[in-house]
Amino acid sequence: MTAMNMAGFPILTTILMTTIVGLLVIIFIPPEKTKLIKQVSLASASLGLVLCLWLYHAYDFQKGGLQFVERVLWVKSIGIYWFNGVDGINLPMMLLTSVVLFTGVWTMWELEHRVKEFFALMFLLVAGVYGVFMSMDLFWIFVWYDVSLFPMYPLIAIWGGTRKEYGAMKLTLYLLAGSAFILPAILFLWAKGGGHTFDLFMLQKIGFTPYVQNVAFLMLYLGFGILAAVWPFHTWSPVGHVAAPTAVSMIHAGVLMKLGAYGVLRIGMTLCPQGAVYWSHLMALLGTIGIIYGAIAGLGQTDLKYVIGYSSVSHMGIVGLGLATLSVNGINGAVFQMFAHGIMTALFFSSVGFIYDRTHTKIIPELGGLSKTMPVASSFFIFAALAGIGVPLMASFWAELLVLTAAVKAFPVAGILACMGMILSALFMLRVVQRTFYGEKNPRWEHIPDVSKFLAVPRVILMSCILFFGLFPKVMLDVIQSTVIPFVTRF
Amino acid sequence: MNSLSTYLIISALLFSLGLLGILQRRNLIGMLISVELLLNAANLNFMAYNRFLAPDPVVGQVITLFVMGLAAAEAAIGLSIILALYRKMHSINIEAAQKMKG
Amino acid sequence: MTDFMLFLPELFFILGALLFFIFSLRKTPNPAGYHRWAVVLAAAGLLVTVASSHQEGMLFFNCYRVDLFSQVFKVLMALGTIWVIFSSGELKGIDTRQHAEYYFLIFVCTLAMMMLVSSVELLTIYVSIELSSYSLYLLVPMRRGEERYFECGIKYFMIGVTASGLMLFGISLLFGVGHTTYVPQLIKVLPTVISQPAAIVGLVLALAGFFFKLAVFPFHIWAPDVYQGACNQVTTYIATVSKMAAAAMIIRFAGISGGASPAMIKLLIVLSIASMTFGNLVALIQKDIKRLLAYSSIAHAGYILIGILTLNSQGYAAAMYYAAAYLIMNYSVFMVIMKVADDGHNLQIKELAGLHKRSPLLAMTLMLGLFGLAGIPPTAGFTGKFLVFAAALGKGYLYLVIIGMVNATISLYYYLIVFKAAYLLKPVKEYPPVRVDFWTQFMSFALVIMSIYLGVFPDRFLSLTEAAARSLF
Amino acid sequence: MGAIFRDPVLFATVLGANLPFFTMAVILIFTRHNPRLSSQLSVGSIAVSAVCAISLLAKLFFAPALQYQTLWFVSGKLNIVFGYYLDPLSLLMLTIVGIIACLVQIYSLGYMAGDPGYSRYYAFQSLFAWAMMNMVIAGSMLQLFIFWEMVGLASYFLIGFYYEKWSASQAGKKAFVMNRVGDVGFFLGLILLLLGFGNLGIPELNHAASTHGLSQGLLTASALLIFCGVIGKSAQFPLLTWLPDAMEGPTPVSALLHSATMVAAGVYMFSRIFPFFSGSHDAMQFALVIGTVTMLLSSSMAMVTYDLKQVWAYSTVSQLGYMVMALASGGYFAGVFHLTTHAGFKALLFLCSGIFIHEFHTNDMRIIGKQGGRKLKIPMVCITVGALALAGVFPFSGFFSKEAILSVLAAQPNKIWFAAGLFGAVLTAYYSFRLIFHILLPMGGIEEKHHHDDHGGSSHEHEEEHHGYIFWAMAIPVMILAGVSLVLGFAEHPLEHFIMRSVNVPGELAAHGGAALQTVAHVAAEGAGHAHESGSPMLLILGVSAGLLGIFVAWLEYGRKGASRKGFLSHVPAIWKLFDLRWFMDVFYRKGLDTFMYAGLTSLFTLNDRRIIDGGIDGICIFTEGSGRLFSFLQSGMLQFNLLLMVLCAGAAVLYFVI
Repeated sequence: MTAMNMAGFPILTTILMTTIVGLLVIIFIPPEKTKLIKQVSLASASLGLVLCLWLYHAYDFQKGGLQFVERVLWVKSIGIYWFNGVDGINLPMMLLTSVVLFTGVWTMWELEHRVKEFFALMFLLVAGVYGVFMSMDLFWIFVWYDVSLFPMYPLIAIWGGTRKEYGAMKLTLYLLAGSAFILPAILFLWAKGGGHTFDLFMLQKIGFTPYVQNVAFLMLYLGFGILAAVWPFHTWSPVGHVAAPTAVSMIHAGVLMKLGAYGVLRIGMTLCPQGAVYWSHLMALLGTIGIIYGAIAGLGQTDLKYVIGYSSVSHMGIVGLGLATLSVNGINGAVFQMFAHGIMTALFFSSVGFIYDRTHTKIIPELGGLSKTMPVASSFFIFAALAGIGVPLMASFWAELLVLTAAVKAFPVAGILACMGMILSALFMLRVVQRTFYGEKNPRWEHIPDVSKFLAVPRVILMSCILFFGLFPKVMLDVIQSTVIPFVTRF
Repeated sequence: MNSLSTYLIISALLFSLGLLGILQRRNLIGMLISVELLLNAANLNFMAYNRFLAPDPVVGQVITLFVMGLAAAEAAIGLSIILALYRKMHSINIEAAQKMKG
Repeated sequence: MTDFMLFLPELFFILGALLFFIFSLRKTPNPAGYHRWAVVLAAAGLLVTVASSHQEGMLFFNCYRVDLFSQVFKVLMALGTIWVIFSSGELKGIDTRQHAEYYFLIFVCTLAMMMLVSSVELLTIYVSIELSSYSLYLLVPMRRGEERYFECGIKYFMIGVTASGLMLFGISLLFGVGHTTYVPQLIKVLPTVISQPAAIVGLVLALAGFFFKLAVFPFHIWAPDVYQGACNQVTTYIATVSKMAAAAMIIRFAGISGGASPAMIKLLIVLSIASMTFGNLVALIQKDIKRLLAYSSIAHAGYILIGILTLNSQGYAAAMYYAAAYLIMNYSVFMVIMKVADDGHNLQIKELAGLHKRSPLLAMTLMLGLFGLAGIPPTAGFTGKFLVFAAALGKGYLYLVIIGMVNATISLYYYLIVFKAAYLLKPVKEYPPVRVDFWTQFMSFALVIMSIYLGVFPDRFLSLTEAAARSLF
Repeated sequence: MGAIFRDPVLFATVLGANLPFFTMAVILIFTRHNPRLSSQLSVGSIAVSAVCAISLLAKLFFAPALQYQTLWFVSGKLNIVFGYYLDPLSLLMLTIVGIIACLVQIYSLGYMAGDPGYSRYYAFQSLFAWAMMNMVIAGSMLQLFIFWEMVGLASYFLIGFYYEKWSASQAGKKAFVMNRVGDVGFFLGLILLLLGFGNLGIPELNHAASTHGLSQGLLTASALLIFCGVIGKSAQFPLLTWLPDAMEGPTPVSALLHSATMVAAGVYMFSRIFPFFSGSHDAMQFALVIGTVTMLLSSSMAMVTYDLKQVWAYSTVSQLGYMVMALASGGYFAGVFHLTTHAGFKALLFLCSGIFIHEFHTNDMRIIGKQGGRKLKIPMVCITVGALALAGVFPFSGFFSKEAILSVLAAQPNKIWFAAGLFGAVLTAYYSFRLIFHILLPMGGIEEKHHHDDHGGSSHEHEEEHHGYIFWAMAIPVMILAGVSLVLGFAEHPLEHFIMRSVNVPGELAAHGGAALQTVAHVAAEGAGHAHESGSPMLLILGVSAGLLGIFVAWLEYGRKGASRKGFLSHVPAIWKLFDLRWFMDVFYRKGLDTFMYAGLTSLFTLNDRRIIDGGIDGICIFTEGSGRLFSFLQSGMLQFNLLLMVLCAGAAVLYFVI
């Protein structure tokens, strides 16, 4: 677990720095030079993407464990370390982040309103996300976690859509209320661990008493669960997504929601294995309710983004259920689902964003027949919908397979109910597809141009990601399970 | 009669009277006087403790002297503020000053 | 000679005060000149304070202790003073004839507070507190123009003297049970007599005076009116420098209550929770920024108390860190307020509308200040909160930390409202553009960098505060 | 990778099965705006696939079953294997799919000519061909499931091909969702097996079931669950209503997907793991009941509809019911054989109907008859051939397969299944000839109004010429299929030999595959043996007479001069309505979905989210702000009130300590 290669090049910090340097550069560009700002953004995002791809490639999954470790003592007196590293769990997340950021920046190419601030905030947000994923120190995880949350407020409130100020305020307060549980839990563990280290792996060796584990795990689960849209803390997801601008929705639903599940996995289940066992039934219950509830509630929505928001609730339920099984397959599936869902939702939101940019509505009954006028844009959405349904040979199918297999074994009733969710998700996804894209050609949208080749690129990248990992899940699962197999031995 | 508790009781009474005055008087001058009572209660305490208990008899007396000096300054400042208030509001009733709240 | 060196910062401020006293005697005021003088003097004062920051020793028959703890706070106060004086360039809230008096009182007040943090004798403490209070009593009603705010002066005075009366009475009782007014001795004696009612009453009443300074609930009642009613610069001074002194005093004095009395700790916990909750809740409904910040300062007093009530060096260090962070971020916010309301009027939240266009730099400074106050990383405010909570959990106060975090979430709401005004709202009428000179730009950058630097690299400053806290024991 | 090029069999398999996928990708990405090129690409690739399939069949006709596999990924103890399994059954099915898909695509060149979505059509056709072929030769149940879903996806797109039409997209959605219902059962069954048995390889499963390697409970449970998949895909009761609706798609699609191949996938899967199923008596009985009910119900529905394609759709459902009955009663070969012949003649029927529909722009058999449907000689002859095959008239292929099924049913101890089968045969003949007579002998002769009169002007000549190309593109596949229907029946014995042979499989595969096939042979031989013992002449007579009886009744009512042409069911309107509304199944589903799901749960949950959860949160916010207002009264303007508060608090603290 503690393979140290301190001497090596600090690749992780470099990845983090791509966003922070990008942010600083953007701050010093005059706001009128929007083109330049966008170019700088894209350049730094693609640098991050390249580095993450290289990282993914260079990670040795035969050896497994933590690699590319950087560890520096940061604050002596209470034991904070600048401690970064990747293993099979956060590596896919890093990749996801870089892909979504890259495509997100590209998607926002047509933005004209307060460009500079938008990209600056977006990079701040993503810096936080990278930070959470790569840090192995509780202090930094929390710092980056909060850093990634609060830019949501201006991002939604300034560039958002429906009821943006309400949505922004609600989302921000809701999510930061979650950290009202996380911070005490982290400090609680730190204090119970002797109060001299925030290093995740040093704390892991301590072995907390069952009481401490149960309390801390519950707090972490509640705190992070809010971000992971665990039922019944899911209502910010539809409201927030409806209000958010395209790229923000992409990053938020695609990456930020994963932070929640990742936090439970990385902090909760690592430090409190007994607590995880103790609360696993609760997690399974809430996960299953999320799957079914999200799908059923999604059936009745009339706003495209509401539908996707609810589908996210449902899909994140699968992640929750997978984690609850505490088994290799369940966690493999959960992590894979986090990746798959991230890419898929990003595609969803980027297509909806395009439709909204052109038609200025995302109310389903007002749309309809879009396939005729914008076949390419429609096909992106339909593709995402299929991925959401869990059509085989798309990445999320494998994830669902693994999670459900594990779930049926660990919690038969929950597993079977979760399978029923597959029917419901098909029903509501296809309903949306039918009402939005099929049907008579709508004269209102007749003269709307289809998505241009330039703007199609990010969507195509996302689509190919889904397909690639659907066809070759091994590429990801080998990496994931190199970490998960030793991980589950402690339950 | 010449015991510590007598002085303490008197000072406690003075203190209570001062407090009551502060809370009850609506006239600012009256309130200021009540505050002086508080200080004097403390002074009495210092002197009494000094007389009966303290090993070094100077301390209490010195403090009392200081307090008296400060009380004078306090009264001066207080009166000047009250005077200024009176010029603006033509009243030295505290009820005239209750616009800021919430 | 060494004694003289130990007292150098104070002497310097006495000198400044004297100079402005002389200025105040002049018939024809020269505000710009005073300001230049004041800036130069305060800057020199800061340098002197920094230069003498590593001195240690006792003065005035051991009534006056110069140690790392006091020197750190003196530096912070000198820093706050120069900031306030720096922002006093357009002192529109005060009659030009009174500018010299204003600077005089500021210097006196700083001097008094510097003495306060070094005092280890109840008498010295009392005298210093009174000296600083008297300066403030006079500074607060100095405001010109705004008739409706005049009442705050008398309120401040009345509450202040009542509190000091209570404190003095408390001190007299402490003297009675402890037979001494020398704090180090008192600390030794008090745990043995803490069961006596007189000791308890004395302690509670004496603490009341300090809590009054820090504006802890229920001794906060002056804060909203004074913040709102005093002119912007004076409010800034009260909100920053004065808070430092109060925090320092409580830290020094908290030892007296002694770890021996769990009931005392309970009291502190209750006060801290009450302060946080009351401050944050009432701040939710405020419209005037300064009044809002007053309530926020009440809440922050609660956070600082969390660090103090651990009664160990870690907690004190955290509280000191928090106080320093609070100084920086609070001044960031106030500087923006003073700049935006450069005619000295009271700024309403909605007047910040469109600030991001009128002055992006000020808007950013305001944003970082607000987020610091709200405790969002990577600002110093967050790290301070983190350290304070860590210290509390080190003692096992889990529920206190949870309540603190819930409060932080509530507070986020009103900080976000201010933020929203600055970044989102479209101004209803055309506000004049904000003039930002070079020094303000410089100051904005400096504040932003300090805030983030302290937040991200807390190690060095934290070891300093830890050393300072250890010097208390 | 290299292995693919070294082994010609593997190469042909991989190439044949996957070429259409690349065709689809190429069409969707590059040649969308060039319909001609798209169609050529697609037809070309499916032709290659068909050739590959045929040559594989020829090459491996006498060879043992082959299995290729590669480890796809490992997760925990789960080994997911990807591979191909080539045994007689899959080879036969591969050939059927290849040939029919090829013919249908050729036919579509004419049928779909000029359609704006021409390229898209061929892309989805290729998608289907790819998925179907991969499903057929899948080496494991999981892989089969994956492509099973992909086939469903292709079906969704093709049914909803005319997506401007609301009903079409609705039908596509319905098909997908109903299939999903079955698939979830299938999926759960697979998970159960995965957990209980740990391996989803088809030979391994069959072997384990036949050697009692599986516990009976697990076997029955998983078999029943997997059978849900069959119910969905092969439109068995109670999920049968999506198939008639699926006729919203273009007719060639109906021919290929919704009669010949895709819907038969359920039956194919049943026979694929037939030994596994036959390990569970209960599951087989259940399947038998379902098959019988389906067969009778859908026949009844076919008797009342006037829509050409609907008739064949219902008929497809009922024939699938037949196959399930056959398989469920142990008639492995009978089921597979009927599947084969049915694929041929049902495709034929649909394609012929397609020609009529294309000509007359209507689906109503009465109008087609009136407007001179019988003037189209080639389709008229061919459709009659198909109908005869469907009715089970000698010497058409349907006769042989139906006889095989009836003989298996007769061997069942309970004769009710046999009776139901016979009754079904009567109904089949009745409704198919009802249709034939409607077109062939329309009431009141033919109205002398040819549809070509609608056109005219300068484009007439061009139309005519174009029409020729279109017509022949459609006619040639039809004729080929008619020929197949004529001769296929006579291939019963070689086919049986091919399918049933117990092979000496070399290597480790012999252990599983061989034994599995032996079981098949054993079970089937038992069934056949019974059949032969119970007297095949008797059966023959019964079977033939059932078909003839049906035709006769149809002639009485629709064919002879002066017939009422209403059908005996019109005398009982209630029953007519019952049949016409599909036994109220759709109404039930619709109502159920509307009231329970949309009006019930969905609105409840939405309301819960808005009012209770969101409302609660907003309530907390309002409460917080309200308490802020409340607390702000503590800060009254009155100085002495504030002082009192302060003193009281201090006093309270003092009291607390002192007491």
